[in-house]
Amino acid sequence: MIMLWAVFLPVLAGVLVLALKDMEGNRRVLTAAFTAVLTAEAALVILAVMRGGSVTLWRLTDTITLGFRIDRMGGLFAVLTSVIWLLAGIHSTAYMKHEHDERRFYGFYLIVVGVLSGLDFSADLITMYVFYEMMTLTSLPLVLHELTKEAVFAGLKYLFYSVAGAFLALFGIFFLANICGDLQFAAGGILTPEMAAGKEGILLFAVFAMIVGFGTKAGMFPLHGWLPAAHPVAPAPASAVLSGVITKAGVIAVIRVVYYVVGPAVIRGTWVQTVWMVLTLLTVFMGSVLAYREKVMKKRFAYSTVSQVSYVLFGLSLLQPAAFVGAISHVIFHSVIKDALFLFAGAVIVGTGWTRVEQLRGLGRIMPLTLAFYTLAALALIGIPPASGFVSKWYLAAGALASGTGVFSVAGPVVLLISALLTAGYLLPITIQGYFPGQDFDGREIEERNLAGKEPEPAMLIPIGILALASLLLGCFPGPILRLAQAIAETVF
Amino acid sequence: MSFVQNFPFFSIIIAMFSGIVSSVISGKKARNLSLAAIAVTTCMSAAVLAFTWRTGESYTYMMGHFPAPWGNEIRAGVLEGLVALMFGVVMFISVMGGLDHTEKDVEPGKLNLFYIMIDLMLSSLLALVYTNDLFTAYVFVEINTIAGCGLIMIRQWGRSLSAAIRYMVMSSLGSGLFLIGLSLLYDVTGQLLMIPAKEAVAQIAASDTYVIPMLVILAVISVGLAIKSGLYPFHYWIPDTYAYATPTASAILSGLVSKGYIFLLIKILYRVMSPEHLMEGYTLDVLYWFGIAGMMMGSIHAIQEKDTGRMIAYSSVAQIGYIYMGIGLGTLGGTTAAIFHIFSHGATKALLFISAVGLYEASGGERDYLSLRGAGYRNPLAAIGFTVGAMSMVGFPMLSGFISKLLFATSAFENTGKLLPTLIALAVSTTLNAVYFLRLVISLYRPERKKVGGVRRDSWNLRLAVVCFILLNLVLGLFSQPIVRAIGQGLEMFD
Amino acid sequence: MYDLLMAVSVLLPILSGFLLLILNGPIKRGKHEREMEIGVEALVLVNSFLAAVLIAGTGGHSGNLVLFRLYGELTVMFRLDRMGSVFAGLVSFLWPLATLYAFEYMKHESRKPMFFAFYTMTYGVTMGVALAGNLVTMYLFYEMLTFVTLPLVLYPMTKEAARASRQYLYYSIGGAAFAFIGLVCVLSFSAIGTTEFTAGGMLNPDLAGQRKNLLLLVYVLAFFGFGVKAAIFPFHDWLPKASVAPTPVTALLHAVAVVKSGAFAVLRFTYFIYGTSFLRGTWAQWVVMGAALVTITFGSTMAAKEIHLKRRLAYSTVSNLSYILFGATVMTPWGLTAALIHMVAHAFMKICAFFCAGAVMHQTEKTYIHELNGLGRKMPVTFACFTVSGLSLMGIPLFAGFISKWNLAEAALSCGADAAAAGNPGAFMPYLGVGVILYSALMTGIYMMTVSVRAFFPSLVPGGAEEAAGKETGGKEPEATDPNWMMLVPLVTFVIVIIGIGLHSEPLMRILTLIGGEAG
Amino acid sequence: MFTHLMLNIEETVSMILFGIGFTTLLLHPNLIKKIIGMNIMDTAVYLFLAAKGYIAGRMVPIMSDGIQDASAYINPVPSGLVLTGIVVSVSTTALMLSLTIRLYERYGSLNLDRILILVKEEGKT
Repeated sequence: MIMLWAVFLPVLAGVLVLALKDMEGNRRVLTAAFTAVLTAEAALVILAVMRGGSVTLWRLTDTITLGFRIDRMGGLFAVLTSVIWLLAGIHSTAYMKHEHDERRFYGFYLIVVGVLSGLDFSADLITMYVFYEMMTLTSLPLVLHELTKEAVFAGLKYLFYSVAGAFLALFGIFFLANICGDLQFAAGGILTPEMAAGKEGILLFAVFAMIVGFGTKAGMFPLHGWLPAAHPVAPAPASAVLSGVITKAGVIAVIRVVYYVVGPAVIRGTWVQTVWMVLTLLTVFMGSVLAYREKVMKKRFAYSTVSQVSYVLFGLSLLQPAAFVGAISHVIFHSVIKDALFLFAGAVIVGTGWTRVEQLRGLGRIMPLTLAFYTLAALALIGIPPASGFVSKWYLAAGALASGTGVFSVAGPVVLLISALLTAGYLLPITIQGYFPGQDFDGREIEERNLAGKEPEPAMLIPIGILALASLLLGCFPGPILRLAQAIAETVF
Repeated sequence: MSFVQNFPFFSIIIAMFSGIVSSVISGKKARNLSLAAIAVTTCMSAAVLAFTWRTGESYTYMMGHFPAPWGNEIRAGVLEGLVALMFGVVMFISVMGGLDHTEKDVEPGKLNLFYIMIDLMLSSLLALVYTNDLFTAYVFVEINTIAGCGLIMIRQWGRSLSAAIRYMVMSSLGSGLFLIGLSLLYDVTGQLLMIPAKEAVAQIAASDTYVIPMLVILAVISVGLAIKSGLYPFHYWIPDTYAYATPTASAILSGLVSKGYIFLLIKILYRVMSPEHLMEGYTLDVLYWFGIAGMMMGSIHAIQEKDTGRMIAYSSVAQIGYIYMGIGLGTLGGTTAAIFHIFSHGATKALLFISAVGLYEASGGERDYLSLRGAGYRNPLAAIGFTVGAMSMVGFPMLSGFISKLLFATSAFENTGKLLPTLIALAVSTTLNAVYFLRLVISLYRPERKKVGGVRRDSWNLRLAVVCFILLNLVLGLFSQPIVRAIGQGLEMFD
Repeated sequence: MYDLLMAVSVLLPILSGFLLLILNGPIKRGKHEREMEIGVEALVLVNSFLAAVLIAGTGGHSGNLVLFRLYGELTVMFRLDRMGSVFAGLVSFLWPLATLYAFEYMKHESRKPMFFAFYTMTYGVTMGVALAGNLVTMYLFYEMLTFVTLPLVLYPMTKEAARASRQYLYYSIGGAAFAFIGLVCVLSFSAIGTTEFTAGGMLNPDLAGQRKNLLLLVYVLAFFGFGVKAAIFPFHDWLPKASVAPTPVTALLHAVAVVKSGAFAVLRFTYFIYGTSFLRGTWAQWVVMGAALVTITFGSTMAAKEIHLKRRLAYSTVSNLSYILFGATVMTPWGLTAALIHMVAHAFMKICAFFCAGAVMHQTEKTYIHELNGLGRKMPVTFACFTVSGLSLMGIPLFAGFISKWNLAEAALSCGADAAAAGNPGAFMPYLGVGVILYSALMTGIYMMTVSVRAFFPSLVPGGAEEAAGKETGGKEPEATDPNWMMLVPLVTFVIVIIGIGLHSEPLMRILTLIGGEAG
Repeated sequence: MFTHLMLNIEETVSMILFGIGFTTLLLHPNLIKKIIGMNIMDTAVYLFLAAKGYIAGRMVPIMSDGIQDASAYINPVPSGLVLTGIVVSVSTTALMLSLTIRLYERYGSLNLDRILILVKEEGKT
């Protein structure tokens, strides 16, 4: 029952917010209710995950039932989602002061978290697909929010890519449903060789279609094009959750397909695995390079997401326990870090209106503390020990070396390393130029606008702080997370 | 010998004599006489039909008690009775429907001339239907030609005259070929009556001599009659002829005249020629393919045509193609279908011509189909008549056209080699028919571009004729079974 | 008793339509429009009630009612079986609602009696298609349908309308002409001597076996012939053009009654005349399946390109109709079931979408998609309905469209697996078909969602041309609002049905599976 | 071959004449010549028939000198046909001539092609 509340409470609350036009004028009540619901949601999710269990929602047809079942994997993602959502939500109460249509934003923001919980709790592939589509549609207004021409185009791009990906995946679902009958998740997969007898070729194609299809949400090449367009145009808190959490919905979908339905054994050593690895490595590399060359701050972060989420996918594609642990932990770490980065960007935009990287010179004079948090997160993302990114990358690299995938077991770590260098290259200059603007920096603008020392308000700063510190602490004490990931890995392999 | 058996002869004579009498009486009286003659002969044909239907066999009627080969015979069976009945009915309605227009179009003093032509036409058609003698057939073919020409040229405008002369030229060519064919046949067989001629031909075929002369005869006769009935590519006299005559004449010419020749051809093919000659000589194949070409080309010409009358006339070319296609199938079913189509097309085409006249009237005499816009509101009945005709032409079920299409198609299954071409030709031709007929129908119901002046309500008899033709169409479409059975029975009696 | 009811439910609307045509003059003069509307609505309701009684009473097994004999074995005969019940039920459910909508939509038009006369007649004719007990009857009503709907297409009387109606006629008649070939051929090879629909086919196996290729060729011809009404490529062009007609016509006739009759005829012809066992695995199956797939691809791509709202929806119909045809060409029991569920689902989705477009045209006279910016705020209910129908068309779960796509895809995959197991060279086609369906779903997303996004989230470009224009005239124009109840009731009903089928399709599916089971 | 033709000289000539007449009727633009062509064509057929009916050394089939025996006379049927044919041909010729006169009065030309052009022009105005 609690898990139902965890899914439907935010959805209902969101609909209510959208429906109640009177709340437009009453910010205080609105934000209070908003925060309260988010907090309740986080609590509910944690409670539900602790309780576990399963529930059947609805019989869609005589063969398709919709249902929830909480396992460790879903629970992990759900908790992560709801906590990050809460933090970004708090940030947004401050950020959205400066935006129009606040109520609409809150409404959809709430709905999406409910939908995401549903996605994480899904007991079978079809339920997950239902929530996956819902997520696309309900998160669309967040992308569109600014309603500039650019935002609308980006929104449509987001929609079309997502839908295209979903339908690609749907092909696989159709096929799997046809040969398996029932698509309940089970660790290690439900597909037996007899089911696919005679149809191996199409089975592999279907699995590949699903990986690419769900990989769309995770920004995997070749369907990554929407991500750099859509994330930056959204309001910063929305960008944060889009980048930090919603991309992970693609990841969990891929995990569910590969490790819970098809089973890693089926694709190990096939062309699917090879192509998948190639695609992820390509994405990792390409994302970093593009991020390095990008001048707009949010876009740079978005490209960074492209690259980083593909670390996770690469880890998954190795089909190896250690890499799997690395991937799972990187999911968590990247969510935390990327949220911190985007929230930082939001704080900067609200505080200064600056959006391009070269404008950020001297930022240390304005918001030194915020910039410090940023630096912390950046270091974690690059993977400097003992920050969190290091742990996950270590496991990824170790897994790759142990995976026995021939050239990829070496190429993988190399690409990761190059990417890490590039990450340093595109993140650290902000810190450096922020604190050390150099001799030629006149700083007149800061003077004129009286910006010096103006840290963002607490509602913004605190979430950034929490996330940044978390990115450090999780790296220092990764034990619980790693244990959990290992436990999951043991079940799926 | 039953009294009824005299009726075929009587009906020919009545029609002819009313023509002769008409030459000395006034136009009005001639008109009444003509109508009466048509009515009486129609009733007689019905009686003949009933009689032969009951007895179940045909009979020959010797004129003046001269036996073959000198005598002159009439033969009547179910089929002859039926065809004569249909011709009579269509003719009566056409004449009745066009009464007013005839009086308008024809010079006052010459009205009786027109009705003389009608009477002659009737008598020659009946004679073509009933005769059992080839040379008599030739004579009546010529009478028919002359009467037809007279009907065309009675309307004194340039187009009618030029149409008439073209008609005459083509008809003369056809008659000439037909005549030389007869002469050759006579030369080879020494017979002019159909039944002995058939025996002689069968003997010749059995002895395997005179192969080439027989083929020539068959070809010459077929081509001669094909020219006269306007089979593609001998069709080019048709559009002007049909389109520019007075309504009655148009309806009769398009509905009946060419059908008389076709019926004669069918008779010659089945009652004189031996099956061996038909099959070996590819004559039927030639007719078949020309028929199909006619179906296509007639429709294509019709699509290019803007003048409504000419459009309908070109459609006749296509429909005659249907009939020849049916004959060319060379099966009993094909011939049945062809004969049924003679009826169906007679009823439909006459309906189209008559109702088209109503539409011209409502559009200030304009004949261009674009000028007929809105005529459907100004003259609803004529437009409904035209629509029904058009629907019949495209084979709408419950109307006569559907049944003939159906018969053609089912009969194609009897001839495997021609099955697919027939089916596809039917489908394509239907589509083409739809293009030009329904284009016009749509045009009828669109609002007019400018106010049409000089709208004249048409007379009651035109309307009555339209209604009658619609009913005739429905009857042929809904109660075709007995008619088709009668045709089949009649064809069996041929042998 | 029920047998007679069949004739009544077909003839009542047709005769009333004629009556209305005859009364045209008095109504125009006497201005008894209200009375006419009430009369028409009452009549349609009564007829729908009769249809409901008929379907419920017979449970999908009525006797044969021979009306008259056209020629020989060709009788005009009604018989209601389960599949007919589905179509009849669909039509009789939609008609009263659409009529209600039409009254409001046509409020300001002239020549109303004529419009409603033909509108009502079409009801009867469509029922005739549904109730037809043999191929001849079906052919008869199929042809009739062309002629009674023609005046409705022609209704605006513009040049465009005339052109559209001409094209509609040519295509339909041409299609019927080719279908006629099928009719004749079936008559010659029938095992029972008539063309009566028989679940599982009625060809004489011995005779048919001898002329297999001929029969297959004829099947392909007839498929395209009947398929013309279902807008199969390359005979689809009439459908987008015909969207010049008033929206109630486009919505009900060109998204449901007429085009579904075409699809229905194809289903009948495939499953009840030829029988799938004769066709399965032959070249004919792959040819027609290929045609359906090309149409799906083409239709949805063109829809995405089109900028006129109604034409876009019409192209969408083109593609969706071929989903049904694709289901038909799968030629398994499941294929038939899937085709039927898509027939039902698409009927509701598309009529809903068209009615929304019509509501927009009615309230604002806007017809192009780029004009719709921001209208979602002013007409929220309308656009919400539109969005639901769009999502359903895309095949998002929880909406009706998902159920039908699911079944189509599963049926196709099973078919492909069977064909592959049999070593058939065409086995890749069903798999390709699933891919094509998904491609089309994506295109559906593109062409439906852009409209919704535009309507609800107009881009607020400062100084954008349209925005500026809107502001200039904004003061003078009456503010656009949702239409009144006569339009909203149908819309909301459709949305409820779409979601209802999406959530709880089991009862419906059970019936359809039964149909598939007996006919496949 | 040639001897065959020479032996059947009447048939040969009649066929040649028929061809001439047919061609003239079909192709010659002048109406009068068309009519002449038609007459030649008909005459050719009569010649053919007469030749067929003729039996060398016999009498015209008109009872004369009281000879009752049929074998004394030639076949009467072709003669009858020829007579009938001539009647028909005369009437057709008369009709065509009258038509020609009408057309000449109206268009001042005997050339059918020209007349047709004139008719078309007349139709336009």
